[in-house]
Amino acid sequence: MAPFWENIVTTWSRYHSHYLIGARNTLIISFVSTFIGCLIGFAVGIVQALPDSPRAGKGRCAALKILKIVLRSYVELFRGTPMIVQAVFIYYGARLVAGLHLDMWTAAFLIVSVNTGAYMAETVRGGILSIDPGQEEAAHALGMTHVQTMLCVILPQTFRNIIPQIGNNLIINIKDTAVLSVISITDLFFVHKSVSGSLYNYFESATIIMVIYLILTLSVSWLLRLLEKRLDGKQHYDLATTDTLAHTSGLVRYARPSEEKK
Amino acid sequence: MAPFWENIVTTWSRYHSHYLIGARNTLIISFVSTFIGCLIGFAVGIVQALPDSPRAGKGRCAALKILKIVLRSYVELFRGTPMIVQAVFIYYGARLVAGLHLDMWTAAFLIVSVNTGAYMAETVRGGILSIDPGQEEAAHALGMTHVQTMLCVILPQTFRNIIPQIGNNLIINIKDTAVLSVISITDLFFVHKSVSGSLYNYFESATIIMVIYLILTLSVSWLLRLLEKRLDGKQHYDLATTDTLAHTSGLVRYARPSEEKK
Amino acid sequence: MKRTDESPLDNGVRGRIDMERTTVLTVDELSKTFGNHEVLRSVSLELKESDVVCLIGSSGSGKSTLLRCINLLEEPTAGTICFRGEPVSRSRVSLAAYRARVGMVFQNFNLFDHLNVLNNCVIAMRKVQKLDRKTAEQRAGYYLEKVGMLPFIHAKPHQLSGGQKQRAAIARALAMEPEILLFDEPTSALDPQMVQEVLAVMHALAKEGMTMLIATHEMMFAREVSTRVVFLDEGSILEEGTPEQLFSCPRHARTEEFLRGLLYRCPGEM
Amino acid sequence: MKRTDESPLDNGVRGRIDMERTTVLTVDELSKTFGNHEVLRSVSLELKESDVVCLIGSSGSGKSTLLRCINLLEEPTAGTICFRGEPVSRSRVSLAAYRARVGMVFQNFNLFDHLNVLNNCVIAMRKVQKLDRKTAEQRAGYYLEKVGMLPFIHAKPHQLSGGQKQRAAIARALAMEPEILLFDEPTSALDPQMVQEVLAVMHALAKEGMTMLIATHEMMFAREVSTRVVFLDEGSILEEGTPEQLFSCPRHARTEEFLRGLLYRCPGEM
Amino acid sequence: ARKGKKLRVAMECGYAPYNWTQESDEGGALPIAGGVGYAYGYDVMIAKLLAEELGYELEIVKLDWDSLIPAVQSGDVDAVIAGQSIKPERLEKVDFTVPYYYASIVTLVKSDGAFAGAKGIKDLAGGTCTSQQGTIWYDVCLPQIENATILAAQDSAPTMLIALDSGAVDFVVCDLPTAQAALHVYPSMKILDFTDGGDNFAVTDEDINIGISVKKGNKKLVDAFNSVLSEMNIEDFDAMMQKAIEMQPLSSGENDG
Ligand SMILES: Nc1ncnc2c1ncn2[C@@H]1O[C@H](COP(=O)(O)OP(=O)(O)OP(=O)(O)O)[C@@H](O)[C@H]1O
Ligand SMILES: Nc1ncnc2c1ncn2[C@@H]1O[C@H](COP(=O)(O)OP(=O)(O)OP(=O)(O)O)[C@@H](O)[C@H]1O
Ligand SMILES: [Mg+2]
Ligand SMILES: [Mg+2]
Repeated sequence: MAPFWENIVTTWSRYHSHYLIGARNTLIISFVSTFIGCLIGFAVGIVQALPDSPRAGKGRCAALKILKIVLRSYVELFRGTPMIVQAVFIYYGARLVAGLHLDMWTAAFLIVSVNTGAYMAETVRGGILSIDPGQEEAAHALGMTHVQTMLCVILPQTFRNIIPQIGNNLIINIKDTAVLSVISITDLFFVHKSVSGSLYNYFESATIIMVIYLILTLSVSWLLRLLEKRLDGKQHYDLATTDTLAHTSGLVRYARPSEEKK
Repeated sequence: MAPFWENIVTTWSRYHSHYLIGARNTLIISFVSTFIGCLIGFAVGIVQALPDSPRAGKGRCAALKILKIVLRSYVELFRGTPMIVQAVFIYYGARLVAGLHLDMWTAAFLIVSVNTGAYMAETVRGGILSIDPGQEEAAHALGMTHVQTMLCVILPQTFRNIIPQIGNNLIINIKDTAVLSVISITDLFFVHKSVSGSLYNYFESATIIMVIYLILTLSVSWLLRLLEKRLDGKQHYDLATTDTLAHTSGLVRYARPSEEKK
Repeated sequence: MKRTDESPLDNGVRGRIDMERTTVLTVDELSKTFGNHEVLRSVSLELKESDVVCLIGSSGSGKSTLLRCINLLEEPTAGTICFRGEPVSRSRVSLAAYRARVGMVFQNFNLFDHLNVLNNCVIAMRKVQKLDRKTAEQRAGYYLEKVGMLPFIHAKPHQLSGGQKQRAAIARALAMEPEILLFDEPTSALDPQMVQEVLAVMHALAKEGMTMLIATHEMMFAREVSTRVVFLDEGSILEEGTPEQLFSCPRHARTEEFLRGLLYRCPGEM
Repeated sequence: MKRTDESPLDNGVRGRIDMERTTVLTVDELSKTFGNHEVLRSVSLELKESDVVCLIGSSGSGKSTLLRCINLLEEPTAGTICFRGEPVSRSRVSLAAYRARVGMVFQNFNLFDHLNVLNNCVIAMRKVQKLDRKTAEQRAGYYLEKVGMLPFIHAKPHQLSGGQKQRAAIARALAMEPEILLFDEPTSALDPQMVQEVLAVMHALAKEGMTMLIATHEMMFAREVSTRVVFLDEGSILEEGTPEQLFSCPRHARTEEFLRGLLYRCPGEM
Repeated sequence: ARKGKKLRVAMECGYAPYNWTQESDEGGALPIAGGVGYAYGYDVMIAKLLAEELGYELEIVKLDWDSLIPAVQSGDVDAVIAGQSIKPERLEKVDFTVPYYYASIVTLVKSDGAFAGAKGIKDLAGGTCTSQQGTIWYDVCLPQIENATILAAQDSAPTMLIALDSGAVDFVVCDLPTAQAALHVYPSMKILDFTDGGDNFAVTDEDINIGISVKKGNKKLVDAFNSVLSEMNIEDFDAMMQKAIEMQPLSSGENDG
């Protein structure tokens, strides 16, 4: 096994800059796309959660229905087909059929975001389902619109619950950017393929990228755990003292309008 | 574009049995592995949710801690590295180093299950987090052990909430079985690769597999939506009539033990 | 006895505006069915400005459902609801506007789990009434102080006791300064002392002309606070009248049976 | 007045076993701190067989926390809890066994959301007490009938009214036939008639020798049901005694202030 | 004594005309072990020849390109016949036979493209190009073009051709058989062969020769293979390749259509 470790060292010393560039590309694409994908997922989630009640006017109701069908198709289409094929169709297909020249980076961000968005939409749907309906009722009773309810009440709670899932998606993306090699993006896995394809040192090169992948994904896991902890906040509250009260609530300064009138 | 559709028809008529067998393999592996993966995920989730309180004895506490670390490493290792590399290491690496000859199908189920399990473990963790802690307290107050609480109270509720996520995982698996081509498993995507490599008709073959993938994933989505509906149960309850009461609760036959004694 | 001194029945406001009071809320022939379970049967109700109406009735008689229907949190099966003479529109925008003018305290509080007490009160003021943070916090502080919740403004709901949650929920509804308040058992988790304080708040609100509809099990609270009591039985209004009338000499046998359960009737009858 | 006829103070049981009653639960110097907020301060309490002790105290005084500590749902910061003379072991197995012998009704009910009323009652009997389905259902039916919940056995918690949830929660705890029952405001969502019925159930249980610890805001309920009343103030026991003693002539100024809030004191004082 | 012994040979079965998958055993194709369909092509012809001469029972294993090397290294297959070129670095990991084909390198352009008239690699300067991953074409040839924008390599021949067809690149570099296969599908493409012009890609013979790889140290098998291959010459190989090109499914597909 000694030559195995030796080979790893030689491979690394010859190609480390390639691996590092690949890792950088992987990281950039997966982070940015996961972020955009989350936004898409939340947006789609909000619309999907809109009740198609007969309360809204006929026209609005029909429009909403169509929008929902469109979004549902988007989710099913992008979730349902392999990203690598989508990449070929979007990048080369658009060029062939419509003469549309997408920049390969634009295409990369687009494809991964749109895919993540499709998965996130389902994740968000599940997350919304698991929030106590009483929360939504309370928000409605206070006069919030559906969008306000979602943005201020439901999604913040959903967000905290689906962080483990966002972690999953980010990690999936870190690995799935590999398929972007079809549109000429050099990601970490692609570097491994090139190196092992020319040197025939599959196991050595694979060990190197596994370590890099693990470093990336462990950092991501760790960061998200931190975020979870922060969102959970302090376990105990501080009793408000008169000082903070005077500052924040300013109870001295407020009087009911009706009292003022008197 | 006419030749495009014509080519699709010729490709299909020549290779349809290949596509169908590929789809069958894809379906079998992804269904079985998602099922096993869910079991793994739930099992890991239960253990991870065990409180490492100082209540248990010192020894048990340490054992639990070690088990948790092992499971956490499992999750991070398998989530964190590309499945294709895992496949090569497990199938060829085992052979190379330990002389272990895994059957390729066994290896396939093993690899996909273990990967799904790692993702599901995180999903389940998120799902458990989103269940009202009052549910767990109530179960504990009734004298249920942690495992009983999990199996009878928490996981059934978690399960319903993470169905969208299980759907995501199943769909991911339907597509990710593609990497098993490195261990000679002929899945749908591998058929596409062979056909497009033999006929140089990438777009036509890709269109065919996209349609097949969509049929598979739409069916899966639809089945899971059905399951969600069934689990949600009837929206309204029936008032129990005296008939059903006499049958189910048998109130006539029960008397407090203490009363009986008298 | 305190009651006779402070009951809104006898306070100045009511006498002053008496007949010219405008109608705030009209519930007309409201019905609600869950599956084949008729929960509300043709309930009609009118609330005029500064009315304080208590809904009483046994568990499951439909009190909460009635309040929730008024707020359109449940879609009524039949019947109409008019607010200030206009039927409550079903289009989404004006529905939100209507709800902003109707305050509600839920039986199970429904505080926002992710926000602390202060932000629970502030959020709707900022998003719905578009107040700036400072004004909103001042107003929230004012009402939180009234229910004795100022020390707990930084606590999250899960860190509060039952009574504290209830008071926070009351403050949240009050802080919106709505035109009518729907209370679903607003004192169920409160100790007698706290009940007195909430009662004082409500009296003050009533004096200022606030209209209130209160579902409650505390008959003595109902007696203290209300100008009218409505007895709901199996989804229909069986009897209504002034508290004196209803508690002292109920007209229906069912009402009497219900009130017989009451541990402590009015002193005169003991 | 009903009270004098039925109060457990005067019923046969208590007189019969009087002095030889065994101690069921001892709480010794229990303290609980959340962060820097001292919620319980050296609370000591002893419950003998067939004792019915009511915990009263203002909102946030620590009643729920005390009950939850007894059940070890909250880890006490200091102090010990002994059940039938033995300190409650902290190993997980015997903890579950201990909890199975101690029933608890939560302030916010905590019914299992995914199970209907019947299964809510049945599940612990089957899993913890290993009863077969039939026996368990019969027993559940018996207690559900006592609280008038038989018609609702197929309903899921979210379909129930507040009072119905509370009654289901009571039935669930009773059905386990524990040796001691901890009730956290068991009548907060109930109408007077239903309170009477629950009172009757508790009287019956007390007659059979059940030990109960009840946190409540309904002073009259406390008065009716309890053999002893404990007044909790800011986390410490300020005063305890028989209901007569405590309600009629409280020793501390704070107790008196608390009770002054009470709308209706015992008739004699009105 | 070797009679009946199995020879497991791995290839992609998706790289016409070297190897491809077809629906029947027409023309002498062999069933794919544990998979679907039949494999044929130049590589299969060579494998059949070797097995026949050496008395093996031949089994064709279909594998993804990425796992061909791990498979032969771990002993899961005995040999890989998949158009691999023989490079010194590779010889450290596996053993190669003598060449079984001499692949001349050509440039593929679109006939209406800006580089259609190129006469040598100088004329390709400044173009955008790519080729297949892990090949001499990508690693050695493309860098010789001045100012070329070399996009990341493609992982298969079909996507490489799509890149050219869609206009994402101006030209690709590959070997003659692949280019000839491509012309069947993309009639708008054109092969540029600089072999005679003198301004060709500078490659060693070693570079362009493709061989059969076996597990490192399996001297016996290499020798056996070499004993057969050394009896053949370039003409034999070319004749076989010609036959493969004629038989490849895309040719017959055209005939069908
Ligand atoms: N979503 C629902 N589906 C089916 N039945 C429901 C639903 N919500 C309420 N009910 C039923 O409607 C009836 C009235 O419920 P409601 O909550 O209005 O009672 P309530 O008068 O508020 O009682 P309580 O005093 O106990 O709170 C109950 O029998 C309840 O089971
Ligand atoms: N998890 C927690 N973290 C911090 N503080 C808490 C937590 N749980 C309870 N408290 C605080 O402990 C105090 C006592 O709460 P507890 O629920 O015991 O009161 P209680 O006597 O039951 O009141 P109520 O009658 O309103 O139910 C309250 O001030 C509450 O804010
Ligand atoms: Mg109610
Ligand atoms: Mg409490």
